[in-house]
Amino acid sequence: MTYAYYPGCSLKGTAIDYHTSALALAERLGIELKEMEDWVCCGASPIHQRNPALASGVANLLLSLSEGISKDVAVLCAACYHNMKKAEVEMREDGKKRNEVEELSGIPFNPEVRTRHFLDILDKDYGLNALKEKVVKPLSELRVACYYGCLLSRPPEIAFDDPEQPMIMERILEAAGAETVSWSHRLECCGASHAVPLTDAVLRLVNDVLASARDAGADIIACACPLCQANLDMRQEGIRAKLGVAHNLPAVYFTQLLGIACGATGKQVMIEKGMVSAVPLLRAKNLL
Amino acid sequence: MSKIGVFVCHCGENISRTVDCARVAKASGQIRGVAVAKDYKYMCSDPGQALIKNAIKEHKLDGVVVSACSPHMHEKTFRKAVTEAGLNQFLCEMANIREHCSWVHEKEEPTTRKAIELVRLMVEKVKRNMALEPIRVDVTKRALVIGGGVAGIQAALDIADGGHEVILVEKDPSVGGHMAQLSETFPTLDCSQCILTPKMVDVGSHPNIKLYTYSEVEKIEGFVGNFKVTIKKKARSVDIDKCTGCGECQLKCPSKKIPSEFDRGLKNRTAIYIPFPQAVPARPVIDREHCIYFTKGKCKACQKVCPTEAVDFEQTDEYVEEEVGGIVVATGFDLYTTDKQGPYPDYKGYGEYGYGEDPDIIDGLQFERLASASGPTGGAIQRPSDGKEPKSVVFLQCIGSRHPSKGIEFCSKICCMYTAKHTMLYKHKVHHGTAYVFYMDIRAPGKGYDEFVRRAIEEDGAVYLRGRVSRIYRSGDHLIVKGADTLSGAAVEIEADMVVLATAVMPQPGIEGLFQKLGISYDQYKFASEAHPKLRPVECATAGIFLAGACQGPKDIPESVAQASAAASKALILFSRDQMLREPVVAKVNENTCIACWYCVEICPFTAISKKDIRDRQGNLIKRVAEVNPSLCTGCGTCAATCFSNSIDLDGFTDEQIYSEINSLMAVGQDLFPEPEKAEGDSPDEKAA
Amino acid sequence: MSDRTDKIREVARKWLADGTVEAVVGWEQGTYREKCSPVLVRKPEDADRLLFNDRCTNNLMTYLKRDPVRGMEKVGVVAKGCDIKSLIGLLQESQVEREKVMVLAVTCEGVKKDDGTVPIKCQACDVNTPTFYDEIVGEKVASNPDPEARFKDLEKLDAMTPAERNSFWREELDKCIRCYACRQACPLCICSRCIAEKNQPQWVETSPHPRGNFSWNLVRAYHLAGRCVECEACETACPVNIPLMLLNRAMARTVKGAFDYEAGKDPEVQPPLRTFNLDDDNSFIL
Amino acid sequence: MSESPQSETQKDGAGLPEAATSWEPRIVAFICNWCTYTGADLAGTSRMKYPPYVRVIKIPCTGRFDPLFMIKAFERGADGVLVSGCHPGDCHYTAGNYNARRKYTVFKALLETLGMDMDRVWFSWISASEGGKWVDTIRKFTEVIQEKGPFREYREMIDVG
Amino acid sequence: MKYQIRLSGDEIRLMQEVKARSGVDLAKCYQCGECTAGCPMTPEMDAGPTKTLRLIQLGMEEALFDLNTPWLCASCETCTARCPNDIDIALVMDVVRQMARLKGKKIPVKEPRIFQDVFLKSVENNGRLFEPGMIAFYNLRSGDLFHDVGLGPKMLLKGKLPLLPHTSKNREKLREIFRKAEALEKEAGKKASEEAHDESGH
Repeated sequence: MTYAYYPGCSLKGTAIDYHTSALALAERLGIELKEMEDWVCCGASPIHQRNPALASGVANLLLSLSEGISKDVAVLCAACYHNMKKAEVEMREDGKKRNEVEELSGIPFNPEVRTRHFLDILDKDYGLNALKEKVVKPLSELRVACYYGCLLSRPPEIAFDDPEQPMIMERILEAAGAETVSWSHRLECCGASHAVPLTDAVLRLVNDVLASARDAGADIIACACPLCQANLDMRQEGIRAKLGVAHNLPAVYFTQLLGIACGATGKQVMIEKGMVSAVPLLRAKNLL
Repeated sequence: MSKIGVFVCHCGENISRTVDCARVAKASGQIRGVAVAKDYKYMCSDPGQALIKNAIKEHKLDGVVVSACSPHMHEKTFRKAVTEAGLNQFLCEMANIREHCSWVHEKEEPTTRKAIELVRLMVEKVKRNMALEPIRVDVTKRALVIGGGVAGIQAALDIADGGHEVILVEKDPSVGGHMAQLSETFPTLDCSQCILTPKMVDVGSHPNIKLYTYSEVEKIEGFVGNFKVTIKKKARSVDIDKCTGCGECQLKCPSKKIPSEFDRGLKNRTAIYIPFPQAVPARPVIDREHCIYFTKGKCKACQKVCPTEAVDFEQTDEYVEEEVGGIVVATGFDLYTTDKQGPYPDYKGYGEYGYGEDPDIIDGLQFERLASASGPTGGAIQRPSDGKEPKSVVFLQCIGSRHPSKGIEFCSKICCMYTAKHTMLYKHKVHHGTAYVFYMDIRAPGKGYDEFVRRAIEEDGAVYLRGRVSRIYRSGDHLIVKGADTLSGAAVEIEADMVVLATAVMPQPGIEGLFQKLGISYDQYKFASEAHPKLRPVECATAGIFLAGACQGPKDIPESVAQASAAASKALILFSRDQMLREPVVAKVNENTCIACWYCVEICPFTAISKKDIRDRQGNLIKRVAEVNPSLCTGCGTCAATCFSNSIDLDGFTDEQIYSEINSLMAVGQDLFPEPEKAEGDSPDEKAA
Repeated sequence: MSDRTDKIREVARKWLADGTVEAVVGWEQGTYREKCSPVLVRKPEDADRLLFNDRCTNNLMTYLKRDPVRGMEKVGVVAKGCDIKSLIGLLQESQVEREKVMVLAVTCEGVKKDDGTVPIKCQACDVNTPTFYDEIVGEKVASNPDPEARFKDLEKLDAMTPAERNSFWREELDKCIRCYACRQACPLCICSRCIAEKNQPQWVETSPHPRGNFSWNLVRAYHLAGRCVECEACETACPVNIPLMLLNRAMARTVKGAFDYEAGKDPEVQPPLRTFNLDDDNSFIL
Repeated sequence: MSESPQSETQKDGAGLPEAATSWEPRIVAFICNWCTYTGADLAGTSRMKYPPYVRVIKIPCTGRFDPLFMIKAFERGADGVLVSGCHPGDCHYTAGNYNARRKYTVFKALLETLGMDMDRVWFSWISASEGGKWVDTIRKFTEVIQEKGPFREYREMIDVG
Repeated sequence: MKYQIRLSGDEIRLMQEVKARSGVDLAKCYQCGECTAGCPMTPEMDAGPTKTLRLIQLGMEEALFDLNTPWLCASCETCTARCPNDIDIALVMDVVRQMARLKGKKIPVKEPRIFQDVFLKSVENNGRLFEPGMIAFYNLRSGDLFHDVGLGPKMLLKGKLPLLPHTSKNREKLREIFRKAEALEKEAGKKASEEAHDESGH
């Protein structure tokens, strides 16, 4: 199983732990994530906020880089996934759009190419039964709130599970022995695209998400997007300072939890990188 | 001494779970006048009914109380059963010990006691029940349809096709009503006249339909099945049997400047005129108010030119009588006007829009005429003031409607749809024009209706603005419309070439006079009232009178037609039997004590009570008394409760019956409640099954 | 006063002489102290028996529905404003035909009761100068600007607790001997057979015990609600002095408050229990 | 056939409710056939529960309700009387309930003037769909009557009589 | 007064321009409000998406470009996902921002615009985003020199911020796409206004 791997900028920086843990997990599962060469930034939200056509052009460039590796591009970042998948779907379904984008980017579109989120790969390609067999340290008694955020399933055309009630992350983490909680804010936006310019609004949104997870009885939040994780993790201190609410709720990547379940050490999944440390919790549950 | 049978049902366990049915039967057996009391598992089953029938014969019972479920459930079943055993059905009553007792109380002593008391109450009532016979009323199998619009036409055709004679009365010179004035119809945009005129022709030629146009209902007497109607045929001044409808008279008539009613004043007509080319009958009528001969005594141009000598200046109003069994009221609607002094004096006009005096501010029906291929402009959209094609037209919804300060609270229901249609018709004819619509809500609940409105907006580009218009005034060549769009929060000003007002749908002015003659009720706006808003929406409270179309409230064409067919089927149901049977729960007057104060006459909601003279053999008036018409009485009993000399009573619920029920409840002695243990083994013969 | 007497005689004489009426019902000098008695004058020369003074207390309208007046083609009746109220009541209920009655109205400053006191109806009279008549005699007399003053003595009832009111009435009604004088005197008790005498069913128990007395007086007041014109004839007639007008006035006050209706005012208006309004008070119904 | 209710009473001896020691509330409900009776049926089919002390007398319409029925009920020992029919605008006979409402207004004022305990006289509109309202009304009314005890004031009159 | 308008038939042009740029037909919007209901940024917005669309429908350009709403849009696309008429509202917000920029409108909230610019500048310069440099540049541009300054060292300590920018060999290709897109959007603006002109029949 080999995939063309597009990490994106965050995974080489603020989300290095996502990148590392995903590779550690993939290795244990026997999935090869082969990084595409000379990839560029997808432009995240700012790129389509400036010019929607530009976003599609850049996405087409990125899709073309998978050539020679695999027609399936594995993506971990939700923003990258969103930009690439949206462009891909549009081009496949709308000939006029495809022509425009090809013209703009100067690159032909290969309709065979599929943008795949790693969650989807685990669920559909690898399979939960196979995953279960690899679990050596079940995440027992760990109550996990699975957080999807907004970009993984919007617009609905790009979703790989029910766009309003996805359960894919729950299924996967439950296969690894975790207990997942049912909570209200699984799909609410954390405001990541405004994390820098509009911090106050973002504090409000993050606080709502954290409060919902906490009220549902979660020990920890699992994320599938570097922007979400960064926001949920780093903004807790700001929330304590500005809103007077102390959540102290670790937010980690689902790949980190799965990696641990499959026998990786804390170090191998960079579990220590979180601002709100998950280490004491995982130790208490005998997972570290 | 009465011989009553009491039959206590267990209803499986539905009753016996909380009520000691055997004890109820035993206690019932001890009530004076009860000849037999039995209990049984399922009284409504065949063996249960057989048990009752046998008991009636064996004990020669003169009354039966079935103590079981609600009478609303099985009263008919048991009344049928006792009839089969030779007992009058109205000597059977039900004591409701299931819905009102076993199901709502716990298993405890007072529950069984209550059941016993409920039986006792009914026993006392049944003792005073009378053998009654259903009331039979002969039915005249002919119908009167009032109003020749689409609703009246449909009702008349359906009844006539059902094989019964129909008298169709139309006040105007032709049938057709407002639908004949419309250009296209929503939501299909088919041509209104194209779909209506075949029906008009059918009405004119149907062997079962007797058509009175230019006629009005003068008087109505009688009651369901037996109405006598007097119809006034207004003098037409044309003998329609001689007239061939050639139209020569119209061409020669020198009085040519009379605003045409059909074209809503957008075109003129002559004094002798056929209202529109497709009129049925296609015969002219002389408008005597404007005819030069009738006003000045000289002219007769039409008479001179008439090849068949059909013009008859000497004609007078004629009165004919018709007997009918049922009546369909289909008098339709008219539009509210924004005039200062309109035909609806109770409602205020719109000074803020200039009281309807600007020629370029028109109403919806006028726009229909403008858009109609048969209209004054041949279907070209031209504004009335100078005939220019308007580049921007502003449509205003809810004019009069939903405007309590003008006196009207209701929604006129059809304006949202026809306004959307108007914008489409306009845009289809004036491609570069803009149609603006001021609306408060868009109400389009109908098959294909909302899609239609969305089409007007999305495909034909009508600009919908959510808000009302505060003022319209003229500024040179334009009308300035000052409104608002609450969605954007903006005050909106539009320079319009023409304004179309969707004015409220109102009953015909003065229609309450007819409703009073018919004895049917109407609401504050003079829309006719139905008997029940949900379950009897087609019938009037007065038996034998049915409603069709917009006389009852705003309705669109499909609704009017549907209701017309419903009204027709109601009439046909009435005509399906030679006689009608009615529950004999009716009021009766004690003539000895009636003092003719007429409280009952005034208070009866069904005008079922009239004043009767009692005379001796020589014809001298001895006294006057109230008299109930059992065909009209519905048995509400309001008269009985109102009469202070207690000279009127209600069969089935007489004062005496109700009093004995009250007495039975209170006159309870210990002996009526034998203790449960005593009940065993001690049962008197046959008292418990 | 004598002026009005003269004029009454003059009009009556004229009506009788020219055949306008068959007879005139009026008052004449009584035989007992100053009291006046009803009289039926049939001949013009007897018109001089008629008079009017402050002892013309009787309400002559009751005679309109009795023999022999009832059978007459047309009859004149001398009437004070308050008497005309009962005529209006009778007209509303079709007991009298307007065209058969000639009303000879007389203005009135108020009359006196047998004991010389002035009745409440006169103290708060609003029809000293009648407005409904065929002919009127006497100068215009001003009315009490506050006709509601007649409700003043209800205040003592209002002030009581329900229990106190109940025992007050129990005590008063216990006195009732069921002589039905109240009914006989009432111009608007028009039933030919009173409900109190109907026994199938027995609406009211006949013997004078508290339960029957309570029911009878309640029925009487209820049947007069919205109809009673407060002529006070019942109370005057009561041999055991039950304050019947307290009940009647309480009902009149209720009807005025709830339906804005006053009995005896306008023959064209429907009596309150013969009609309804969609927006009648609904607040007391759950 | 026709036996007057009076003779019935005499036959049953005293004809009065049981002695106060075993007192149970006696509530008489005059209810119209179309709305409240059907509403009470609905309470039954929905298996709602309420105390068993109410006795229903069915009338076709509240328009049929002569207030004197209420007096008769009190004369015969009722502790409370309820009159219930269709809501305004819903009358099967279009106007019976409006006419009834006028009678209530007048009769209620009369009872108040006579110092009757008005907690024992209830009026309500209960539609065919208001099974719950019927149950609530009967529960509350029973509670009130249970708290008040027997209608002593009226019974005293009866006893004296 | 921005909220007092005179309608003369020209108002449709704004809606047509949006359609030309986005393919979105705003005539379909019936103002139900579901976009505003689901928008996470509504509390910070002056108008909210529903009213923003309304201003476009009525051609209220001046009022539209004064709104902070398009600039506060977080691009979560909840509005698009739930719109009963399948209107891509998030795309309309993007297009409004684009139009404001092209028309040289004054932006009512500067921070998101600055962020957008420095982010894309960083991408354009390096081919990939260099987060520390971008943040520093953002702080400089926005004048909020110490924005999130506390987070930086902590992240550095955690090894979450790289010290040097990554670059990519495809940087040139990327820049080419940027340049081309910019040229195209200007051209599209001209075309849109011409089309609108034609359709409204003037």
